[in-house]
Amino acid sequence: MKKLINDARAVVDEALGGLAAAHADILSVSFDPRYVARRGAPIVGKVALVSGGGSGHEPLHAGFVGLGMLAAAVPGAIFTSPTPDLVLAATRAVDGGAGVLYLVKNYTGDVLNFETAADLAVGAGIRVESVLINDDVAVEDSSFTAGRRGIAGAVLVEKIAGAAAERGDFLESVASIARRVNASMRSMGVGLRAGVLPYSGESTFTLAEDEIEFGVGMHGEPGRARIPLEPADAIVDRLVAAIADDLPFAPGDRVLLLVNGLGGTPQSELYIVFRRAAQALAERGLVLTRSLVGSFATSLEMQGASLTLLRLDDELVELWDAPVHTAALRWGC
Amino acid sequence: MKKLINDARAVVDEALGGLAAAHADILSVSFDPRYVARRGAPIVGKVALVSGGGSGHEPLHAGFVGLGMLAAAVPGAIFTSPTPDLVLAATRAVDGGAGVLYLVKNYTGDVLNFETAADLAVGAGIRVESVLINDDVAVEDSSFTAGRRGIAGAVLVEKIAGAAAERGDFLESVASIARRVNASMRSMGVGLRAGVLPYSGESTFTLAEDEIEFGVGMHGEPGRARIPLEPADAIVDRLVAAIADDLPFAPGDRVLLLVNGLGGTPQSELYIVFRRAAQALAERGLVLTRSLVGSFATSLEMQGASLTLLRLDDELVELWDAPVHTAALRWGC
Amino acid sequence: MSLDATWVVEWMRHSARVLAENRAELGTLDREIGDGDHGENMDRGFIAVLSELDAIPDDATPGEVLRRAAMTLISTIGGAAGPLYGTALLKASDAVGSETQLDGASIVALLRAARDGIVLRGKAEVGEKTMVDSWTPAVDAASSAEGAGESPAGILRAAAEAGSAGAEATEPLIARKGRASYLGERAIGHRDPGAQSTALILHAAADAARNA
Amino acid sequence: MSLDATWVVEWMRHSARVLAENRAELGTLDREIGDGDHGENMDRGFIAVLSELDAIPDDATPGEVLRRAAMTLISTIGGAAGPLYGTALLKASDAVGSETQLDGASIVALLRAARDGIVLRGKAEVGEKTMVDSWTPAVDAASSAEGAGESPAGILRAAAEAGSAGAEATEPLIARKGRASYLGERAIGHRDPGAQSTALILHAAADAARNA
Ligand SMILES: Nc1ncnc2c1ncn2[C@@H]1O[C@H](COP(=O)(O)OP(=O)(O)O)[C@@H](O)[C@H]1O
Ligand SMILES: Nc1ncnc2c1ncn2[C@@H]1O[C@H](COP(=O)(O)OP(=O)(O)O)[C@@H](O)[C@H]1O
Ligand SMILES: [Mg+2]
Ligand SMILES: [Mg+2]
Ligand SMILES: [Mg+2]
Ligand SMILES: [Mg+2]
Repeated sequence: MKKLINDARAVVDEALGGLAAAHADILSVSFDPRYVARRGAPIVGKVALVSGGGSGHEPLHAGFVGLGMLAAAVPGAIFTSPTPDLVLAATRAVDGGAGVLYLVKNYTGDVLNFETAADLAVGAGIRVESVLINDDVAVEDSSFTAGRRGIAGAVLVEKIAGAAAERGDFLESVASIARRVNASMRSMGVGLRAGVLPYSGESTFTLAEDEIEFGVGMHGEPGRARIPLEPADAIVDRLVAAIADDLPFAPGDRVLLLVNGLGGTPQSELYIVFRRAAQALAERGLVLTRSLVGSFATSLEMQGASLTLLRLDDELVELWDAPVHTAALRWGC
Repeated sequence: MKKLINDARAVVDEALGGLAAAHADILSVSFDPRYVARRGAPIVGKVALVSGGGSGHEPLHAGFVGLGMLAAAVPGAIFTSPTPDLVLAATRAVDGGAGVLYLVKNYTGDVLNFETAADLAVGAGIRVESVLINDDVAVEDSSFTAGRRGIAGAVLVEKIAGAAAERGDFLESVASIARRVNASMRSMGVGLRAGVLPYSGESTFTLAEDEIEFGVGMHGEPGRARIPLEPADAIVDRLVAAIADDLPFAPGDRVLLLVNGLGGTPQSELYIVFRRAAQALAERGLVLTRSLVGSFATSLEMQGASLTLLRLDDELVELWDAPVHTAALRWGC
Repeated sequence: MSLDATWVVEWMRHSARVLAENRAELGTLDREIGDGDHGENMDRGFIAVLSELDAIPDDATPGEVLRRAAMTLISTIGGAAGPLYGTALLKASDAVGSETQLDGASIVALLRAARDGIVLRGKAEVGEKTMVDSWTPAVDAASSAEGAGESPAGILRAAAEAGSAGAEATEPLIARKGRASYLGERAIGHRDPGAQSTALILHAAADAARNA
Repeated sequence: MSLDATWVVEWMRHSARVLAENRAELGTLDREIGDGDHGENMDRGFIAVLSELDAIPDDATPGEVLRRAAMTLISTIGGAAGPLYGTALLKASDAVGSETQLDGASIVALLRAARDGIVLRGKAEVGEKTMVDSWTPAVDAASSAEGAGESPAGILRAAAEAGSAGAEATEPLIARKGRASYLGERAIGHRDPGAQSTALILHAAADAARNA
């Protein structure tokens, strides 16, 4: 497959170069050490949210740096979580004295690197809390696995915890809201065709023309099963069942539905997915209260989509609606 | 290729169903006759912008219905401009007595159908003006062709003319601003891999693994030439040269740069393209004043991107910055 | 000998069938030098005409049938072909007025009006690789056949054959109208889809007259 | 017989070479049951170690070389492998303290500390299809070889061979740690990429000792 790139190993830096050029009003990019910081950071007295992880999931996380969301993002190499020194550099750059909250997706690499970074930051006198994001119900959370993965739900945690930080909540309070969002949401995705790793030119997995990966991870990791391609509505019904039964969501619950594209799926298909998902929620008595449709947590140019469902309460709705101004999400200002 | 769809012939309606479910606060969808109207339309005393064209280019145009942009969008079948009766129905639904402006991309089908619709609307006592959008420099505008095509620049015309309508300009003034935007902008795209028509399962064109279509149209129409795949920067330099030399843009000109994805290209690649385009503009002495990066005018899941350059003046900047609230573009509110 | 409204109805039915049968082929021709939708568009339009025919009163004139078919095509085909074929049938309807029996001269007038309608809307000349390249030789052949005293069925057969030849003759051409005009030399070797659908529709007209 | 800092430097150089040579293969293993980056990650990390080696003073102790390599790996590999290999070398450095000559017992202590560091960070047990499945048999084999009076070079060779066997033995396993744990039964038949890179690094250690 062909890509609009120059050098497979310069992809991350060059994309960040474009981000910096297009959004100088929102953020600035440090290339060495590599991190993306909100313009005007540090903001004295406000909790700073820092997230990061492997690259290849854009706009996650750099596209969510800005007012009402992240103070900094730390992009690693493609599919490789960033190293502790980079996380530390970002932490130092945005700490405004009120402490820093790490939002970490549950992958062994992310956990280990952010753990080390937190140790180093605390050693440097910075208050750090960490919240683990693990919304993917595709894989059982048991002692036989590394635990549930964090996928597109990260966007919801970043938005809502970011709003709490923006309104001036203390570190513990922002962390507890982030944990509440994580505990109240579930996600799952489906892959139709894998993305291609730029450095090897190879697909992260291979499916037959009539197969899909049900519960695919956002690095192309396997999910629950390979199943035959079905009409979108049938696939959505499977996803909704897996997600809604897990929390479980109960009739009357107000929910936010995120339909997330994995990079190579056009918007029309995301709306076809949304249509059925909204119907399926209504059939379960869930009250669709907020919506988000787009490609926010991608896997290179993978074809497919994920659904995320978040149970809302008044405070979460208020924080969701609060102004946000980032490269990939903007409203209220 | 696999798609997240149910029935190839229901794609347009089902995607609109999702759009309606996700954005009930912004718009409403009429399915028969099929059009998308801004919530609260008609707005008495305000000029109503109506655009439309074949489907398969989402979010164009339905994603741009809302405050500060379109009053209505009329989506045809995939790649097929809508029929006059639908345009007329949309026109009737949104006319607030101040007249309706048709924004028509220059394709024979669009021109003929909107022409008939305008005749019918005028016959029904509605004031209608039409502006033709033809920003694509890929194909020479000569008596030997159907003239320049309208591509992603349509988004800029819709945004800026929409802001003029929102501030209360008269029909002639909104039309003249739309014409000014069209005259001040140039676009061109490149295709790496074609999209697939849902009803036939066939690609709209076929390229070798080392070939790109330079100047591709947004229905997969051919451009200037098939050339070997090159690094992104070399491709961008070609596009910038073709675009900037055409108006021509002169040193000192303030410009808006739109890097538009064609549906199957991930955002990271769009930013790699943006990076070089911004450099190339600077080398020409052009002043990058506003930016937009994303997949706004697509061609199913085509891999590739287009660049659009618009020469700005104070009024266009002000109209660009004015609030907009649509499914695909939102700021200032 | 003359043809009546039944012929027009049968013409539309035959057209619908043959366009459905050739949907994929027209799509392929249009993918090669256009955007691939021509087969879908024509099929969708004529399926709608079929339903419309059911609603037409038994005593409708040929002109009325043509007008209702025209309006249906205009509101269901879309794209370039919709307005062009719609205008063609609208003008054809005007040409036959309220006649109930169409003789050879009327048939020629009908075809000529259809072609003129297309040229009026689309501004294409012969040789620009459009449906006009099928319509114009068809009109000329019809006119000659009528001059030679052929029956309406014979006139339509002559038109259809000339239309087919015209469609085939678009293959070596460079396009100067429509979407294929962007292709330049790359259009050479491909048949114009609209010229091909015109040939199919003209054959449908002749087939419908065979048993009339 | 004993090994000095030169051996550690050579070990790192050999590792860098063999990981570069096997970058694609490690990538493929990781694509099959992970995310495909392990070859890139290890190669990037050890290229950085090579530059770091140039900056190390001639009189550095083995422990110092190990510590600087560890810090470099931690700040360049990322992912799961970065912290794990980084911790391994950090703990290995601690284990040899300020010794300048490493005898057999020190070598075994070094390897054991490395393995323990990985287990400390990653919490994986033997049989969970991770790099631990290469490290642990290697440590055991090294310990036996040392008990049998082998030279440092012999100890390292024994470790390397056991490490290779351990890597191979991950093939039939179901993974319970790391990214491959999501695969369930589908992991069966695939070698763990981290166990494979461990085997390569252990062979590099033995090769570096050959001429020492
Ligand atoms: N200006 C024109 N005059 C006559 N025929 C035209 C003109 N433009 C296009 N056509 C015809 O329309 C056909 C394409 O129809 P269709 O594919 O349905 O519409 P679109 O080009 O909008 O996708 C062409 O093959 C050509 O025969
Ligand atoms: N908890 C763990 N304990 C020991 N080794 C682990 C653990 N998790 C992962 N690994 C090792 O790391 C390897 C993967 O490394 P790499 O691909 O570089 O990182 P990532 O999984 O973050 O992409 C696996 O093959 C496995 O050997
Ligand atoms: Mg990884
Ligand atoms: Mg078309
Ligand atoms: Mg067409
Ligand atoms: Mg990996």
